[in-house]
Amino acid sequence: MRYAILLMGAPYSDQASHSALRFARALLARGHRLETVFFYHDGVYNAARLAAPPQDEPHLVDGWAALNAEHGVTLQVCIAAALRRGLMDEREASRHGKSGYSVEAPFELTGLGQLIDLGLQCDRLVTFGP
Amino acid sequence: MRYAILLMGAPYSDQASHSALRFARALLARGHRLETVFFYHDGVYNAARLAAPPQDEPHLVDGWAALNAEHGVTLQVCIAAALRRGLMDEREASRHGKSGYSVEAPFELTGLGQLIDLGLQCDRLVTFGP
Amino acid sequence: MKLHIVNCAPDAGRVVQQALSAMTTDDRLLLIEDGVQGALPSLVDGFSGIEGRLYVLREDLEARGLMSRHDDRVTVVDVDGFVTLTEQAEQTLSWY
Amino acid sequence: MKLHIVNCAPDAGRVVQQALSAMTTDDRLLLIEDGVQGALPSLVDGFSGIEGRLYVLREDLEARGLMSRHDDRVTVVDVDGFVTLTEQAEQTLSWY
Amino acid sequence: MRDGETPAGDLLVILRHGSHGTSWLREGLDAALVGAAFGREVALLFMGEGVLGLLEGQGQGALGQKGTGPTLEMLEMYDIEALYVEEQAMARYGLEQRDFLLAARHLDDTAIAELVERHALVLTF
Amino acid sequence: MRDGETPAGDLLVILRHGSHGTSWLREGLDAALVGAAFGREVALLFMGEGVLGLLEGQGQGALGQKGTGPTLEMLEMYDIEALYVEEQAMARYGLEQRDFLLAARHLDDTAIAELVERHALVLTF
Repeated sequence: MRYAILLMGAPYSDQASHSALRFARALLARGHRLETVFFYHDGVYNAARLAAPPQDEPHLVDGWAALNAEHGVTLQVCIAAALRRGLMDEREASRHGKSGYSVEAPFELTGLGQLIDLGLQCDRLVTFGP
Repeated sequence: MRYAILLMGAPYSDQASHSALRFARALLARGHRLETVFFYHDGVYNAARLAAPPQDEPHLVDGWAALNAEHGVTLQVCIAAALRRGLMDEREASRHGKSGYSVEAPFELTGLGQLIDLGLQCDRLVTFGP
Repeated sequence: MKLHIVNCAPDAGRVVQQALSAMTTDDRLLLIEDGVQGALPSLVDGFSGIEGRLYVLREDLEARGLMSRHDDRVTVVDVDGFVTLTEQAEQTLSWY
Repeated sequence: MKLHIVNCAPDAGRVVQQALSAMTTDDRLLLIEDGVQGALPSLVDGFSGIEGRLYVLREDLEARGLMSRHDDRVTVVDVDGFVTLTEQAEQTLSWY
Repeated sequence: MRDGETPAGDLLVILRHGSHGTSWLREGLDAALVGAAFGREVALLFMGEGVLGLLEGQGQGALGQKGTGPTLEMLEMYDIEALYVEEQAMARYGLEQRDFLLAARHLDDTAIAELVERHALVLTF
Repeated sequence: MRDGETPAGDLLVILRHGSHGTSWLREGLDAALVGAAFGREVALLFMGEGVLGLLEGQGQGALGQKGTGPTLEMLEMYDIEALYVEEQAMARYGLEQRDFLLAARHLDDTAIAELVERHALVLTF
């Protein structure tokens, strides 16, 4: 089946991100396809490229990137939710006249319309809230 | 009196940051001294230098910086909570071998011991949770 | 005397009960943010036992359209009154 | 048949009640994260009416030291079982 | 309006939080508006604390934050006319239809379960 | 131990969440440990869901996240010996002292209010 995940919890603060990553690995292991993880609300903080958790804790940003590298899962971050929270890629940073950036590939900033499309076009959309 | 504020809510997601900033301005207007705002848990996201809220919404990062500029309020961010969440200044970034940074002055990364000191040495510590 | 600050809706778990159980008989309780819902007549009974020591923040009532709807037994203060309450208390505790 | 997923403690507000009120008589409910507390014998009565359709995630029970403490009327599934439940349901709804 | 008239729709957005305290109401409404803008049939259910989001007389936040009143007024423009409110929550907060900015159909638990059942996609906020 | 024996202390940390679901328990414990490391007299009160944080047999999270068990075992090393637990919450979860990793004094509501009263600084997590 074609799955999508909607993640709305901040990393480290809530279990949501860990639950979502664990669920993603389990469904892929069962032979399903995971189209996209969509990050909304505080879930967008999962895309922070400078995250530096202690070495003995799971590194969520790398975990998501690995899903992309190994299984082609796209990582879509709601742009409106992200900009408010200080998450922007190089293109948005230059558009806002800021130096530096806090989001990088494979995460991509996108509109909320993508979420509605995913919800209606995938066989299953599973939400992980805070 | 000497006040300190402990802020533990993420900006935009919860009202906590708005409440804390409003309370800070009110106590300063009444002639009190605000020593420090200490950012812990998801409150550390208030220090994200790239935050770009829509123009018709309050800009919290700038609001905190203004408190520092106008009233000498120090803005202390718990370093352990910040690093996990992708918030680091230039010094930490270079220590972690990363390019770029997500926190800048007047926000300063500091240890949790500062919070305990503030709590015991200031006349009042007021906490704003998520 | 301590000031307890509650920012959660009465329906958002056991936060109100926790605050109440930590209060002594002269402590005060201030409702802010979504906590102001507790000042509605249909919910204010959840605070029985602290009559005269229950406060609610005007600005947060107003923003939610609740200003004319609160129970008379709750004292309305603005943010300056919030500061005053913290001056008068030896310590503040927040329940969120 | 839909799968409802609850990740909140029974004490964390009215989330469980909301999930239950949105369930039809063949829907299922899975407890994950802090929601697994609801499988404790002292709290499981909060789910009366959905006997046989109540599931709890093994990994989250284990991490919390609750594996041997849950009520027998709750079906324990691991994360593979979680995936299976989503396969069998037409849609999932999350209550958080 | 009677329950039986409710058509099946594409997207049901369940709103469980009021204005100002959190961003959930705004973010849920954004999802609904985007769904409608993309041509989907969208319904809204105000549940629990979410019923407070419908109140008349809401204002700005203390730092000038926008409330959700203006967004609610945009619903009609986007052809989102299927509005529902949890009857039990109204009773709990002591509210009646005349307290609300918009007309919404009152639903008991059975009707809520039926409403959820009729939608291909349900998002909870 | 009887209640009357409790001394006044510098810092009381109230823990209202269990392990794994959120970072509150860990962050609250960190504050307590730092306070003790700085030479302060620190007490801990496990309240509400926080009592579950004391359970024996907790493990790692599914992605290998550390639990709070190891941190709890450090409390003694930091001379944090004043541990309290809300009696009502224990009853609610059906727990007894023998279910816990550490010995803690059981408090009813009155005793909780007195404990809070005796501390110069109280932090809630």
